[in-house]
Amino acid sequence: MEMIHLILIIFLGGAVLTYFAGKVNDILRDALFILSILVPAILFFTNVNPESYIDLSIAGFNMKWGITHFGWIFSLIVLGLGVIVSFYAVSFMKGRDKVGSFYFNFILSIGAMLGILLSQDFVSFFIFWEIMTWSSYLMVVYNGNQVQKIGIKYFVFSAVGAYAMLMAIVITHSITGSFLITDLIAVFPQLSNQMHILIPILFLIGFGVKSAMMPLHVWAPGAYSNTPMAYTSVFSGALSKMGVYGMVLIMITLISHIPEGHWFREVIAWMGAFTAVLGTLWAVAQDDAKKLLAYSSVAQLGYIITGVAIGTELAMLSALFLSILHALFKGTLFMAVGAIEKQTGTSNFTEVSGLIRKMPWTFLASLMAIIALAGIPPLGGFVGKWMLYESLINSNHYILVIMIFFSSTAAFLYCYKFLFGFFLGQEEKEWAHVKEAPALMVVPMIILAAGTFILGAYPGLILSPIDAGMQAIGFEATQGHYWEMSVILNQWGDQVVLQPIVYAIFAIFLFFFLFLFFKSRKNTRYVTTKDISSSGEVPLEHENLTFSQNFFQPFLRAVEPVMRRQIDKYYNEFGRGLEAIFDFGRRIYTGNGQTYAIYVIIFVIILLFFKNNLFG
Amino acid sequence: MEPILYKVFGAVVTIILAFVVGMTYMGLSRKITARVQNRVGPPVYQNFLDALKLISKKTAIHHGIMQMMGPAFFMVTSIGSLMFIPVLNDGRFFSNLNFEGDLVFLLYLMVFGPLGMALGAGQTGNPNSAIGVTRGLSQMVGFEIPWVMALVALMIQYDTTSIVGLMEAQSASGTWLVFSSPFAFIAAVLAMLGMFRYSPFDIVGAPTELASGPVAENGGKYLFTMMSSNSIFAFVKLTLYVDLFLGGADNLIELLIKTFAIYLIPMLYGLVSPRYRTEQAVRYFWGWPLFFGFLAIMYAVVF
Amino acid sequence: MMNDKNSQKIVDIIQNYARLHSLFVLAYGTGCGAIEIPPTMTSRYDAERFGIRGAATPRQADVLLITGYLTTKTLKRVIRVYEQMQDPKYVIGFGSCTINGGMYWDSYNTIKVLDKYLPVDVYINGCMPRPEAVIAGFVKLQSLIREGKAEGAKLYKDNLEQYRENQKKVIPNWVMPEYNW
Amino acid sequence: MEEIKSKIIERIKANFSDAKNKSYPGDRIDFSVNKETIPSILFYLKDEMGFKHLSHITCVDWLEENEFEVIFIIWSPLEKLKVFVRTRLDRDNPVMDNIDVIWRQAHTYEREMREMFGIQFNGLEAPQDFLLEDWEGMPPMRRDFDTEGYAAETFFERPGREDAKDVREILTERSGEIVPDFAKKYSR
Repeated sequence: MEMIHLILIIFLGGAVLTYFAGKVNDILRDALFILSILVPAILFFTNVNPESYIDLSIAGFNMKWGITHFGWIFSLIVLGLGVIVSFYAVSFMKGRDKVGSFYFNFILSIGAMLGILLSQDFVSFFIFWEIMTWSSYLMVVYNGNQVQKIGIKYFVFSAVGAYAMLMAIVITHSITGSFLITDLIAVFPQLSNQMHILIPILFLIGFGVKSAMMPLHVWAPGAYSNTPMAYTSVFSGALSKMGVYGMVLIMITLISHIPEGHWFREVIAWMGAFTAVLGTLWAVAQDDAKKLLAYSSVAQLGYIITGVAIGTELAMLSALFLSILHALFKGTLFMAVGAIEKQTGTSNFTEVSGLIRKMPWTFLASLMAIIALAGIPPLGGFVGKWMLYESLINSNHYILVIMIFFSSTAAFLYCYKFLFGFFLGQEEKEWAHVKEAPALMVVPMIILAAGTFILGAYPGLILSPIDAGMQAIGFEATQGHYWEMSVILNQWGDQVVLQPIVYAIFAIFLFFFLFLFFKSRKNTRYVTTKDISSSGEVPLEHENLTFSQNFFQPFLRAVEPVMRRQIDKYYNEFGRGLEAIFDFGRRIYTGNGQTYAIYVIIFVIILLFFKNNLFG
Repeated sequence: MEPILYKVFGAVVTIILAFVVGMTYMGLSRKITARVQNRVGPPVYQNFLDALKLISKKTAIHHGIMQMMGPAFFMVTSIGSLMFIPVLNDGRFFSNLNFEGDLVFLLYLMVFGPLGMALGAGQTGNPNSAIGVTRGLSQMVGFEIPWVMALVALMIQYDTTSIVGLMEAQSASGTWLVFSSPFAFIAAVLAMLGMFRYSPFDIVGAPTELASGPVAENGGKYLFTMMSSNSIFAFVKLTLYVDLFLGGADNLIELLIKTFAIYLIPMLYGLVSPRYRTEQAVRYFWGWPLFFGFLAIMYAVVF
Repeated sequence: MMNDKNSQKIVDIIQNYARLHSLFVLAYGTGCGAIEIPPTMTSRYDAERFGIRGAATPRQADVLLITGYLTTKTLKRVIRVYEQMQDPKYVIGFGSCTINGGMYWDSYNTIKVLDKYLPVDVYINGCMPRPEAVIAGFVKLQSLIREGKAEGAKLYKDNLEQYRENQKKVIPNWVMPEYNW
Repeated sequence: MEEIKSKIIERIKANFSDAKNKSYPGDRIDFSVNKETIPSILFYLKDEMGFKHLSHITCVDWLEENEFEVIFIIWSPLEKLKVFVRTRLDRDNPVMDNIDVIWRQAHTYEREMREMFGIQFNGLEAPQDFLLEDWEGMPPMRRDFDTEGYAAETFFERPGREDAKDVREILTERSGEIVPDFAKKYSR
């Protein structure tokens, strides 16, 4: 039996087994759950070689499974994040309802994502895509609240994307007679001009929905915040990257004859930049951590889309690097929110505050993830951001640079809001009982956060597989031109040498931290956050001094003109318009026999009229 | 071993230089403010006395580990960015890490300090601190945009993103960038007004409204660290402006003259200005400075 | 070496020099005296030339300037502010009201003798003292610091129980964190 | 103006039988009523006669008659007239109705009077402390409260001002006014 079959079978069987094991024993179920993700991951990374394919034929369709070098990058995200989150999920789901179905969907969506990466033909690609969509949809409605609003939104958008993709696949088949992706790529340059635009756009709609591109992002905030946090890490970290994966395939391999700077690419890049700016602004306005991270995910995906659309070597490097980094830090942050929600019961900034002394490890992980998200050296996010800016400047996209820079500067606002809202500020009596999350939840967070740190000093570790993957889809080798193990360069040869920077930063930080820590340490004692200079008043235990309402009101007032327009509204208007049309249609059926008689007469008259006119 | 020691020695000398110059400039600004207001004013070395007093003051309390990390983060930014900025032109002295990072890197490093300090302020739990921080971050989003536009204009005009490269371009063409790309200079100077946080952009510390904002709970060693890192940071920013727009400096005297000339701009502007509200400050930067930023980019693209 | 008596003396001299030339003042504006502070600080009298500068919060301040009568209600806040200040710290009582009650000597809610409740280093008398007098008071404080005699904080620490007793006599509902530095 | 004044007095007297009028020159009208009538007469003045504005509520301590007098001063912006409504309370049991439903700002005055004179207002919902903090014993604005004695007992006194004379004594000496006995006792 081929290894790929085995892996997919383990996923499928593991999902079913885990679901039924829950009826027998909880520990058995948890163990099966972890094993059915861990074992395929180990098998995949040890026994599956890139660029070796197997053919199979089912029901007359020729299929081809195997992993490309390019897909291998994304399999790192999917399986790496999946394994780490699965440990977290066991602890997160302890004592909740419907654990079995959660595990089932979790395993299934990981398996489906790997299946998407493995499938080299459109039939299996589409099937796995649908499995992924369905399992994630079930996760979105897992909590059972707001199914109408959020679940349906997600479902409708996914369906629209899927139909667009299906249409593209059918068109492809009618032209090439084959479902293989490579065939389409080979044939594509000879197609007519219409097809050159139509096929990529249809695919883009399909992938753009998953990667939450600008006009198609409306489902994302609700869906991300409504799923259990253990899954949202995967949802935002890995599942949305499937859209990026597809988009790269389209942008690069399908339309590789469209030169850089073509209007098609420009439009996508601008859409990405708008996604980034608006997503960031909306994230700043949120008071709920899940919503904030959801909008932030949208914004981060905007950077990635921009990078993909620009399509130079450096831009691709940065987009893929940011994809991996985004999986790392957004995974950490969603897990941290999950931990806080589990320990306190809420994820609202206006309610929780001052957890730093109660959940120090969660804070540490969040701090590192936030620094990576903000793109501050020496952590990994900086490398991706740097490469994105340099690629934009080098390829003459000056306004895009400003937009992206604005978005990532404004990102500091919500970064600070996240840290301040949960961990800093007044320690209230209400949260005095809160304890640190269990080790099984904390350790995965720390591991992922440490990943961002290592990649900040040695981006070459992950850039070399990315380089291999990019060479597989037709790019030049980039090592030495754009990156070394711990150096990043731009097209003009300007460099950032990360290693001494990291050392220097740490030396300075340690020096001053120790100076502040040890100077008159014996005479320094800790005082509570109630012991502050508040005009001589002594705040009482129950008096809440936390500042969390309207946190960035002055800023939001300044950007108000942009915020006033919501894309949501347009969709709602559209939906309402459709409803009105349907409503009108319904009115035709009055239920009165006389009216129907009139309809028949009118119809006959019209027929006669036509007959006379056309054939008379 | 020896090159590393040599480097560390050079770095320490740079830091001391930056500290002394920054502190003296702060003292000078107090003196000049006083003279403008028809006062005698404190002596020029007043800030050194303040620093000495602050460090000799006992610090009996802390609100948690982040309160210590906040000033340390700020110091990382100040000294870190100092390491990447060429102090003198030929790079024989004080060439600490000048060739290891470029402008985009520096931009990011420079925003780290406010964020770190904001975290430290958040740990103290004083609501005034948090309000000050939100104002400061909002203002930062404001002035970063024209500042980045000016830098992007320079980068595309000279096809380099490194500071050293821009300085070489100036010495090669024999003219300063302030003349060859004037709009970028205007945008950058307008952004600098916000960066230095003098009036009318002193909305962060606003002592009368916010009880000095983020530093409200910090006295003694914390305040000392913030004050010294603030003055080092002032030197960093001034030197960066001189390097980018005024052709750098060949010797220390020239550096002092040029940096002081730049320093006078935000200071004198601040002397005659009241304070803005936050959204007014943000919108100020998205008005004329943004316009000049666009002009600069267009100018750079055309020429 | 560091604990050597002579070197400690030199350190003290240097530290005192810095302290006396850099006084961060927290002006607790009670009563009518608050209006005397702006002229003291601004152009005409210019206290900044002595290194005197306003501080916004007690954590940063060296000098607590009490500018007038203190009601029992305000006294509670002033004590709190004083205890939040970090060593070394000084108190200046300002105006007759802080010395002997002034015109409020028979009021039911103002205290009359401040130094029973807080260790006052320098009193400035007058009703109200003019800015010249205020500056004279600061110069007196500076000379006390130079001589090492401004030890109000030490006095407070040593006689804390007695001070507490006096304070609790006029402030019945005593809710305050411990003072232990 | 005199016609309007007399019209108002007539209307009030017709509606409230216990209202006693005392005439003053100028724009001032003065009624004394029983304390039970206070809410209704104020309501009537506000809603029917246009006295929209509550200027002040104050209290006088008539120690000799063992009564408090509470005075409401209200103002009509239309007629440019002000009405004083007085009522007397028993000093031993000073209780009256709360009127902050008629004018919200009455709340503040009532809290102050409660604290300074000890007058209880039925249904006044407010924290006990207003200007004083943790005050126990006799309310300080009552005339039988011995301020000087309290101050001497509670606060420290710095020696050196024993020979200082009371300003009021000097003033009475200068003006040659004869001070009544009760004033000597209480007015310090």
